Amino acid sequence: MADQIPLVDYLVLGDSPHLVANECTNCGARYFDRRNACASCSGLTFTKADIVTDGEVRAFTIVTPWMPGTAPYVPAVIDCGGTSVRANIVNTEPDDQHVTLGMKVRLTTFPIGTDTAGTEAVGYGFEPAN
Amino acid sequence: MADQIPLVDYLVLGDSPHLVANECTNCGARYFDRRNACASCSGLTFTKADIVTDGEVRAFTIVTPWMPGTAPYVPAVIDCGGTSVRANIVNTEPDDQHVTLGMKVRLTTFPIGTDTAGTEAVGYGFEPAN
Amino acid sequence: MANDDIWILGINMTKFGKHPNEDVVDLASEAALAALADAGVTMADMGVLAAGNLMGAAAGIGQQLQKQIGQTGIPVFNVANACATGATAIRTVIMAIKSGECDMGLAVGVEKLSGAGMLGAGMGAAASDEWTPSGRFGAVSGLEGKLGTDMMPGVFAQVGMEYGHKYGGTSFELFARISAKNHSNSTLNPLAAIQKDMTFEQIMAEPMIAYPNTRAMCSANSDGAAAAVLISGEKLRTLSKEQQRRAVKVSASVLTSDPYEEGCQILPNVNTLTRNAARQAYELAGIGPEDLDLVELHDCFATAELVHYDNLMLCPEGGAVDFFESGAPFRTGSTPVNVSGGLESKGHPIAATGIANIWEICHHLRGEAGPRQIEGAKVGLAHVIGLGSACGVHILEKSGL
Amino acid sequence: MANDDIWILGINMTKFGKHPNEDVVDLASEAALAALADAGVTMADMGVLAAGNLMGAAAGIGQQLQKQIGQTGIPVFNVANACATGATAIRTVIMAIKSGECDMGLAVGVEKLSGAGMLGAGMGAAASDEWTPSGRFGAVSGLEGKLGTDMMPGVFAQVGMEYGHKYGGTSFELFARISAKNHSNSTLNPLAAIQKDMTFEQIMAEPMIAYPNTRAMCSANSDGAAAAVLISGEKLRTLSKEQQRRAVKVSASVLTSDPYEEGCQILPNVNTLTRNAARQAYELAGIGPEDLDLVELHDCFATAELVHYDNLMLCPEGGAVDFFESGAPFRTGSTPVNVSGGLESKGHPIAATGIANIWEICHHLRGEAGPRQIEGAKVGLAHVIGLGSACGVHILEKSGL
Ligand SMILES: [Zn+2]
Ligand SMILES: [Zn+2]
Repeated sequence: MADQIPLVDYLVLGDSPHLVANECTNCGARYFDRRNACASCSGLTFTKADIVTDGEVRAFTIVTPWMPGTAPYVPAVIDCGGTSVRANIVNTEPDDQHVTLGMKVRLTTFPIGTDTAGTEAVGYGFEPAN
Repeated sequence: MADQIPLVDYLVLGDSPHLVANECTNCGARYFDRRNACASCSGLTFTKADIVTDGEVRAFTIVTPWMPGTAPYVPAVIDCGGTSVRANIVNTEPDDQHVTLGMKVRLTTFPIGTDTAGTEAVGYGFEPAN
Repeated sequence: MANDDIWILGINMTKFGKHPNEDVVDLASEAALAALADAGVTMADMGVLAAGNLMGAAAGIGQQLQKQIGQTGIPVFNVANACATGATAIRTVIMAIKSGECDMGLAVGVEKLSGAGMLGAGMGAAASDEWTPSGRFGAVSGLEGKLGTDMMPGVFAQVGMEYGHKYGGTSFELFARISAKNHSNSTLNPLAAIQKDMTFEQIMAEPMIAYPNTRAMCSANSDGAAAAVLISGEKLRTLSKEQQRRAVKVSASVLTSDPYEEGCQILPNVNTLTRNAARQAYELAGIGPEDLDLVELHDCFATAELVHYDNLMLCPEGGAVDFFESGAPFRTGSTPVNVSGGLESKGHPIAATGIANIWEICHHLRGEAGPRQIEGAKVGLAHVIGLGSACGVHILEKSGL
Repeated sequence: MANDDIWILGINMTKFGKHPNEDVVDLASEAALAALADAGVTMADMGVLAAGNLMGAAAGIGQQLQKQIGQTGIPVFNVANACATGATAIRTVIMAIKSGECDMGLAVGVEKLSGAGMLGAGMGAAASDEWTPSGRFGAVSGLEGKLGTDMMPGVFAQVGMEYGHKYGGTSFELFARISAKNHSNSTLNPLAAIQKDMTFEQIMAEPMIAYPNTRAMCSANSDGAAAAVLISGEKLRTLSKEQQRRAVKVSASVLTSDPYEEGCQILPNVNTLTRNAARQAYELAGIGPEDLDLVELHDCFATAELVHYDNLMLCPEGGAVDFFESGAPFRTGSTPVNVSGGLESKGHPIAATGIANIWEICHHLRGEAGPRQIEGAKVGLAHVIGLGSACGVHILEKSGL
């Protein structure tokens, strides 16, 4: 099996792929990016917090790309146990019959390409849980 | 002879090449660009004013281009009868022996290239008057 | 010496739309000279200039403009706040006057966008030969389309969907009907980029950009400029009766940014900063939403208009759908919203938008809005929001002088 | 309610130079958090944020910074004024305080430039297949190098040459000796990008960029950030004795643009707007140039330093060469100029520069400048100029509290 690298550094691969956030030790605010301080309380220390992989769709859209022949994609905000996560809804038809507000979803990962060194980049999305 | 086009629209070609300014009819301020109003008095009307072709160097520099093998050039401010003009000093060596503050110069024109339609673009500079 | 009493003495917007033969300085000059003429003053009277041009934010549009219409040596502030740039220019001039540094100033916003494609519709970074994590997410690839979207149409679509999820009652058709209201209003505005009436069925049949917003439900990229002359009340009272009569009182001028809330760095929260700005503005002006005779709000997308009914407290919390269904935001309703046609039809030359919406309100308060006049308008509110985020709210009142 | 009494409560600059592993937000965060710590306050105390990042002027550096160090919902002004951007951020915060809108605010300037090449060293437009006049000069080709130069090195070279033509006494060697003074000063400044002492002969032997400025006589492109916390005097008096003692009084804060004069659209006139700013600043502060214990002026090129001796009225009109020859602007002289090393050695991260020069002055007025301390410094002046043009002058005084 090829070497793998996550699309973003807050995606942990392996047997139980999941997301990990930087959690402010003072106020508990969670962030997925590299931090200088806390936007909520200006705190300077963070711990790592695993994010649950089950969630609920709080908002979504279906983007029709400008390039003809490119498939629509479904950006969404997923509520994962109280932490908002951003991702596409995948593994279902990109229409408002198959994607609905409040639907239950779960994290899934998938390859997004392989570089010249043979390393496979792996992204994540959320798929219907039922 | 090929068709000619001036490098800038305020350069008048022909038998007596010269520059022409937009002169504010209210305060006499002169500009070489397309105007919306007068920067000096906010006046809205302009007439054309021919600029004398003899002048004196008020400031200059000698720019060494970054690209190796490109010749230095000599940007200068020329006082043409009280109107400041911007151009390179040409037809002399680009060094501080040959170009000096206060030196007398006169307008000269020269081709800068020919396009695919055969039209020759003509630029201007100032050369030593003596 | 502070001047808490601020007025708009003159204001102007150019026609929005395509201006292929004018550059940004031409457009800014046109609006600025017309605003000065409208005010009956000149550049020589200005004590400060604040200007914005988002696409050329580093290029000093203020000084470029001075070099065309009057280099008087006054302080120039070039400002940028995304779609709230014009409102920020006005705020800056107001602060200069309030701080006692001058008694009159000029605010200008200008943009050239026609042909620029959908706002924010950029593609991600090109793939490199070897995956290399970079940036704050350690991303090995551009994330657009792979992990949601940063493009405006998708962001504001989700903003509307999130409201629907929270309070219910939304649908594709509802958003199309909001858009139809604005397109209908635009037929009365000769300065709008698009003046075409469209039914909600026609709007729904337009190409989908980001569900539930079709092309007709997105703000139209346009060229345009707008400018305003601000003045202290003390100085205004030394001018002619006619100038005093046409002046419009700035009862509140507020700028906010988005405070931290859970999820705000996942999907921009355009709600709380708007609500905060509105609350501050109502308090400063000493009026309530029920006193407003008209509102221009930032309908960059049809989905945005809905949430801002609520954010500006034009309805009870959660009541935006009912507010729309009641007919309140129509021209004939109790709180006409976007009688100009809104960004969806009037156009959205980014940095001009935050002054143009104030121009629309002034036009009505002065009784000069012609066929689209809201009769007897005495108080109006102009709202603008730029992602990032910045929200500007101005409450304006008819002169009693 | 106006506060005419404004103080700097805390201020910081990062090391200038190469920061390959930090992005602009990292640098801005470092300076902002350190300025807040220096002030003994937090983001929660700030009532306004003004920020500048010229290379990313449209991207909203203010909000990007908030999202890292504190989203408190306060108004954010993203400003741009070329090399005067940092000073404009400070001026904006001061106006917000003076206008009574808040009692404390944060100003931040940041830039990443290392490896960017010589500032403004752009090439003209590419030649098209057929000559097509375009732009305000109807030019059929890029004009750089064909009709003079718009690049900073050439522009400021001419500025110095023009002064020489008008008053005499200048030479290549003179400008190199001015530069040598600053490079010598930089050896005492650990935050300078370049801390290398250089003789004027060494400086003259460096590659010529634009006669008479060699590479060592040009400002060094650098990465860096600087930030300041401003406060009203009324609020300051409620804080601790230590905070009051270390606070620095802003006796004057002035921003000007270039007024029209013959030739000003041919070669930027950097003189009159600086003179105007200085005159206003001296009047506001109630002091004269002879009262200054040190000056940080905008030596973007060695030629610029000479003319600003005159523009800031440190010498009689036309007397800049004599002023330099007298030794006055050396560390040991009567009016030390650029004891930080100046832009030629300290570095010039554009939007940070207009705050970093104020930091240098504050450092001395607080008696915290270590080995490069100007003993007993009580009053200083910080000057910055951006082409376009904008000039910022701040006069600062040691706290008497
Ligand atoms: Zn926290
Ligand atoms: Zn004139």
